[in-house]
Amino acid sequence: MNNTLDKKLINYGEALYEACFQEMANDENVFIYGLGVDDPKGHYGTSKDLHKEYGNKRNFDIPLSEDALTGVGIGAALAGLRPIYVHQRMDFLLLCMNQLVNMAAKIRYISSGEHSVPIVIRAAIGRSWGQGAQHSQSFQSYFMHVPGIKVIAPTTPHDAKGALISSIRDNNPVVFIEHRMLYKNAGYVPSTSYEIPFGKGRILREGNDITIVGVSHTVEDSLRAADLLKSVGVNAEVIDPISLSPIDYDLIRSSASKTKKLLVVDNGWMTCGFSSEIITDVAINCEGIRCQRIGFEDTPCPTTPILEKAFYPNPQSIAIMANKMCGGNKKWSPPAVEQHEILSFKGPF
Amino acid sequence: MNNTLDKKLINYGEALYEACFQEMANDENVFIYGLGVDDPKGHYGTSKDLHKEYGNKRNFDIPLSEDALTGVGIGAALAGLRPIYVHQRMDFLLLCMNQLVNMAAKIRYISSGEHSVPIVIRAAIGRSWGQGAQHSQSFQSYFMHVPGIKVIAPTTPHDAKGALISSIRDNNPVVFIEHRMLYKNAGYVPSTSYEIPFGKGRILREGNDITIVGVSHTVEDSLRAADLLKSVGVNAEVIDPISLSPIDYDLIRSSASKTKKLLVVDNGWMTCGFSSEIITDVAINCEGIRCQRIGFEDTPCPTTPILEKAFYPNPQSIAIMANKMCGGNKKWSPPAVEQHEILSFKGPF
Amino acid sequence: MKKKFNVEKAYYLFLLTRKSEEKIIELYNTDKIKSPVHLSIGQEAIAVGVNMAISEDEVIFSNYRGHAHYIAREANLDKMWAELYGKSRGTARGKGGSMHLNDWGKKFMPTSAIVSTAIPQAVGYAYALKYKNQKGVVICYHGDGATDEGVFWESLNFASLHSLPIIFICENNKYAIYTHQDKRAMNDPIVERARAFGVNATKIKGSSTEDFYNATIDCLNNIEKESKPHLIECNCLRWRDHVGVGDARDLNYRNEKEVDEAITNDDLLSLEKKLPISTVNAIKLKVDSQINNAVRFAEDSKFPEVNELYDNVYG
Amino acid sequence: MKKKFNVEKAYYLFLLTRKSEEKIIELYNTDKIKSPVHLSIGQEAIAVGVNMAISEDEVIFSNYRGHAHYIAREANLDKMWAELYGKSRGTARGKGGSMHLNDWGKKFMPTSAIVSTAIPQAVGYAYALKYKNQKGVVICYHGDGATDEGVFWESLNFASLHSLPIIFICENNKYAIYTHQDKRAMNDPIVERARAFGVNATKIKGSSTEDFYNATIDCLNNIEKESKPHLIECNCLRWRDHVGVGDARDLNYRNEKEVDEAITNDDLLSLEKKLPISTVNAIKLKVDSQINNAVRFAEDSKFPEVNELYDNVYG
Ligand SMILES: Cc1ncc(C[n+]2csc(CCOP(=O)(O)OP(=O)(O)O)c2C)c(N)n1
Ligand SMILES: Cc1ncc(C[n+]2csc(CCOP(=O)(O)OP(=O)(O)O)c2C)c(N)n1
Ligand SMILES: [Mg+2]
Ligand SMILES: [Mg+2]
Repeated sequence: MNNTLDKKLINYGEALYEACFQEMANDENVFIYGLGVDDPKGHYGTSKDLHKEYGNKRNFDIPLSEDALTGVGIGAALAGLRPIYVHQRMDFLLLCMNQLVNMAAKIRYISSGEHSVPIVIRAAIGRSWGQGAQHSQSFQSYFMHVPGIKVIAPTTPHDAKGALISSIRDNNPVVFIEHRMLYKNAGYVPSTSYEIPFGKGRILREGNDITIVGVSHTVEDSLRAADLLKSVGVNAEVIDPISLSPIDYDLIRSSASKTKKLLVVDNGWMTCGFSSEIITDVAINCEGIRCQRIGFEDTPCPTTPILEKAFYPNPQSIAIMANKMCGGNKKWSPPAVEQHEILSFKGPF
Repeated sequence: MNNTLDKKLINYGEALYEACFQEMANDENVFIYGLGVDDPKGHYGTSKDLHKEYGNKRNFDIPLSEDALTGVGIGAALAGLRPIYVHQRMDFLLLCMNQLVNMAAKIRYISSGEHSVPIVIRAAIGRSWGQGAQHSQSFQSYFMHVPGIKVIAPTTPHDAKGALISSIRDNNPVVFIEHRMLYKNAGYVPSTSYEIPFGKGRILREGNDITIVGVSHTVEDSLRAADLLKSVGVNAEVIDPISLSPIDYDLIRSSASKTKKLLVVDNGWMTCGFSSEIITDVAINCEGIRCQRIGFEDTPCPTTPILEKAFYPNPQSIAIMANKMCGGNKKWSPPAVEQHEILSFKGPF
Repeated sequence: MKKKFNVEKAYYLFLLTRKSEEKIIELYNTDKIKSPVHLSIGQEAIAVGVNMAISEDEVIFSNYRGHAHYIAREANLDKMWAELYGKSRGTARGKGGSMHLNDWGKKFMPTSAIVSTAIPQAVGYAYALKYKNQKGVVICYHGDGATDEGVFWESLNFASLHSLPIIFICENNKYAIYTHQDKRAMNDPIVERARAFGVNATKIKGSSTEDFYNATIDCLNNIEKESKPHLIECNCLRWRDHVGVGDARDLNYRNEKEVDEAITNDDLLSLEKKLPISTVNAIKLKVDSQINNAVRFAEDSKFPEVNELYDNVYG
Repeated sequence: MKKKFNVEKAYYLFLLTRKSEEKIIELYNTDKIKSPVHLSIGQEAIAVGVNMAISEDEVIFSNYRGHAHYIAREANLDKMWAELYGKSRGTARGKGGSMHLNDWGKKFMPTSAIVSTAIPQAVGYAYALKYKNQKGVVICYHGDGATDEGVFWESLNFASLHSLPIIFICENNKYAIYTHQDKRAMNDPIVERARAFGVNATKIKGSSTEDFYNATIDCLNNIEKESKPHLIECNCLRWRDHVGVGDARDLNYRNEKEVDEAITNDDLLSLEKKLPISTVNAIKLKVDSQINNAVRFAEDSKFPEVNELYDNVYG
């Protein structure tokens, strides 16, 4: 954690706004674009009115042309600018895969280092009321899969600000993942500018009995699960990897080697997903670790609340699985935990 | 294996042609489309002149519009047809991700079973001379990741024919993966029509010392590695999963439980890839298995032969890793094995 | 051959559509509808006009702003309401919500929440009609924003290349969320572009139900003579917010005077004026009771069982 | 202001381009070039004409069929040959091959093997020029097939919306691999469509180097007056196969008479005829020696070290 005294209590969305505001002041090559970035809502406030401060060419709305506009950003990056392309939902990135995977990830390699593509792709993920099959997906594994792309998914406001600043300054294409249910979470954030390094994870809670690794919003739920687990005497160590590519394998390996149990809480489908990568790495590199994963059910996301609830992992289901792995009572039924950010959500979107 | 006496020695490409020819005869709703399917080469002969037999509307060339043409196929499937969309390279599927993942995979679910999308997406993968960064990729993991899509990647001519027939008859979207270096491989194939079931793998070589799981062309190389391993007294069991989604976890688990060692030979990048899925499943469900993976190096694919060779796994690198896992001499250097289908390749494409 | 425009029918469909969405507004703050809703209020004339022109055989592709297309098609209102409530008697047993309505009985295809994604499917459906030598025309609704997407133009190109029987109904409400068309393309170009892509395109001058009805009839007659894709651009104004039941007037993202004018010129009122009061009253009663029944149907339905989660992932 | 067309320079660039590719054909069966090659032979007049019109400041985006664009730009020939040979002194140290040539010294950007993928990047580069208030025009070469892709039209829309300084050079050789344009779009529509997308578009009548030169000069003059995207459609005929060094005449996929005619009307010969024999001979000598040097450079270069595999994945 950054130790400056000058910290303010702000929320995740405000932290992202600060990162944008400060980096735009810092470097005139930085610009933001995306559907609605300069509209009255300014992507959850994160880009609100930035065009008034920095001019229309540096914070501008676009046609619904995700494929071309990704290429436009790449081209601008090739010309020395530092574009930030903001997406209202990560599901729309499926329209950009060609530009991101076939182009952005390759240009440095096929030009032997002559060119770089310093673009940031900000993508909101995450549930709320009935987002359904096409507004709930989280494709971190698609980008982790590809050499040449970095992926970052901060959970706390502090890390959100610093990680966005690092992403903007990074000379590679970065996919920056923001969970909608985190925007309102508050935390102490330095007012000045700072970076969160890629490839470094964070132990958010120490424990000796089991290692729980979450990603983005499931880190929050993992912490809640850790609270529940305390009541049955299980001390969980909770890890927030923050950076998914590169990923801090060392941190996870050493925690798992200590606790001998690893539960990965995915924020997406598990097959060939984030959780399968973490478990595989530990299975290969550590001895005698009991592994498990929990994540989205293997179905499209349904809209009706009762099925939506069954679709996502939650603090209880995480705690139950962890407790079983620790040899606890299989019939343990922890009390309901309030996921306030989800409960307090009022539609429409 | 199918036990009919009526078998012919034909190659993989011819087997695919037979599947198409017979299914088109069998069901007038089946049609084929894609760039060049009706040109004089007919996608490696697999669709050659089929329009002469079945009419232009059932085997036709298209504009370079991968995104829309995927949607067109989905729409035709919704109307009761059975489209087969052929792609010259899987890399181009990155343009189709929205239609495949956001639409094809979801329509049955969001219509509660009212509609189905029986489309087959045939995609050629695979190396040869300097295909380079954008003509060498294999995205099986992208499709394995998504519920609602089936994925199949047969290795032998026998399985190629049967699996394509099953895919055409299947009521779900199927991604059918064909490796370019397999088209010329010959094998005995029944002349009549038959299906290869989804979700069933095949033990191609039995052994007790280590389980090697390949995918598509790496199954061939795994068999060659198994030959090499014999010379140092290691008996490898080689598994061809054939079907990647659903996948025959049981077969792999029971083999790994027997040999206590699992090496997965990926035909793609490993992070969040096919190999991470297989290893994770075994790590979770079996006890005390030593696991390893080998696959594409974590870089874009280079074109120059010396780096291209270092990029791909090969029989020796597979054998060396397997031998180490079995406690063999770490310095063992097996003789070079001829990958005839790769050596005999003469450009240009 | 032009069927005469049936004002009574138009008024009924219009009122049913309008009142259904007003009911959504009324009930939304109870949180029983835990689904984003993209209301069509202000744009209903298009759906009503088109629907009155087409036959039961036509297949409909729509989008997340599909309530009007669905209701004016007289698709199952009970099921729609049950779906909004997330109930097991809904159009997708509660798994789809407002953005994925569908009713095969009325050839109303499942809608998509990704802009422009259903367009090529509509074209593929038209290809299948031709393939099978079947009669019929595909109706494909979309917004002005959808024409920003490359897949839209790829789809039009394929439709014209194969002379497919399809009518694109472009509902131009000038906005994609809060972004005006002028910030997305120069010179209001949709019709001109469609023509360059080999599609017979017309921008409708008026904006009444009857104007849209007539335009659709003309297209259908043309297609009967010669199979060829058509596009009709329909001007309209969405009264409410892009999503949800508010009106977002506080955001000041557009000229509120124009909104007021549109509300004053509501075609529902014009239709009503053309009918005897007794007819109007009878229709109002009928519509109210249909909607109340539908809401009751939704209320009375059960939520799906948790074990249904895995149903219909594969078939 | 129109610079006079310099025949001598044109002949030199044309010959250098033609002879370089003929050298590839000559050497290809030695298998030293283990790379797919998409030859430009027959289409060189475009690259030569365009290149003579533009200045050193212009940034070039091309594609997998980029040899002519690269060579006529006088980008580094030694490095190109070393790249074809997969050597460490190549344009990508052997990691890119023929499909990904690049030479930043000549502002020739890395090319892509995925059709249409570089188009939006060229547009983005033009956006950056405007953003930074820099002079210059982006040159973006592409084939007729590239215009089938939706991303092409999305890109043109964005370019016209922002009035960007870019010239799209459409090399219409009528084929995408073996598929004729008529099987992909109706009525040869590229210019008309581009106009509907707000781009100033012209189909060049002739097909000589000077025709393409003049058309490019006109565009540049227009853009100097008013920043606006332009498209020039250039008719041409590829003499050889889509990929590789053969001519695929046995496949009979096109009218071979037209091919013969094109070869007879080779603009290289017309240019040659306009020059004194002594000049021609001197140029021939120069070209031969340049190419021989480049081949020797490639032969003399080393392959990269295996440990370079991981270089430049990230920066
Ligand atoms: C591909 C894609 N991009 C962005 C969005 C977010 N989005 C949802 S609706 C919408 C506006 C679409 O405008 P238009 O097509 O005019 O339809 P309207 O909502 O006005 O009826 C946008 C941008 C989306 N759903 N899909
Ligand atoms: C997106 C994509 N689809 C298909 C291909 C296969 N392909 C390579 S070149 C080519 C033809 C392109 O034609 P055109 O744009 O006219 O260029 P030309 O080769 O004629 O110069 C095709 C279809 C590809 N590389 N990328
Ligand atoms: Mg709109
Ligand atoms: Mg061409």
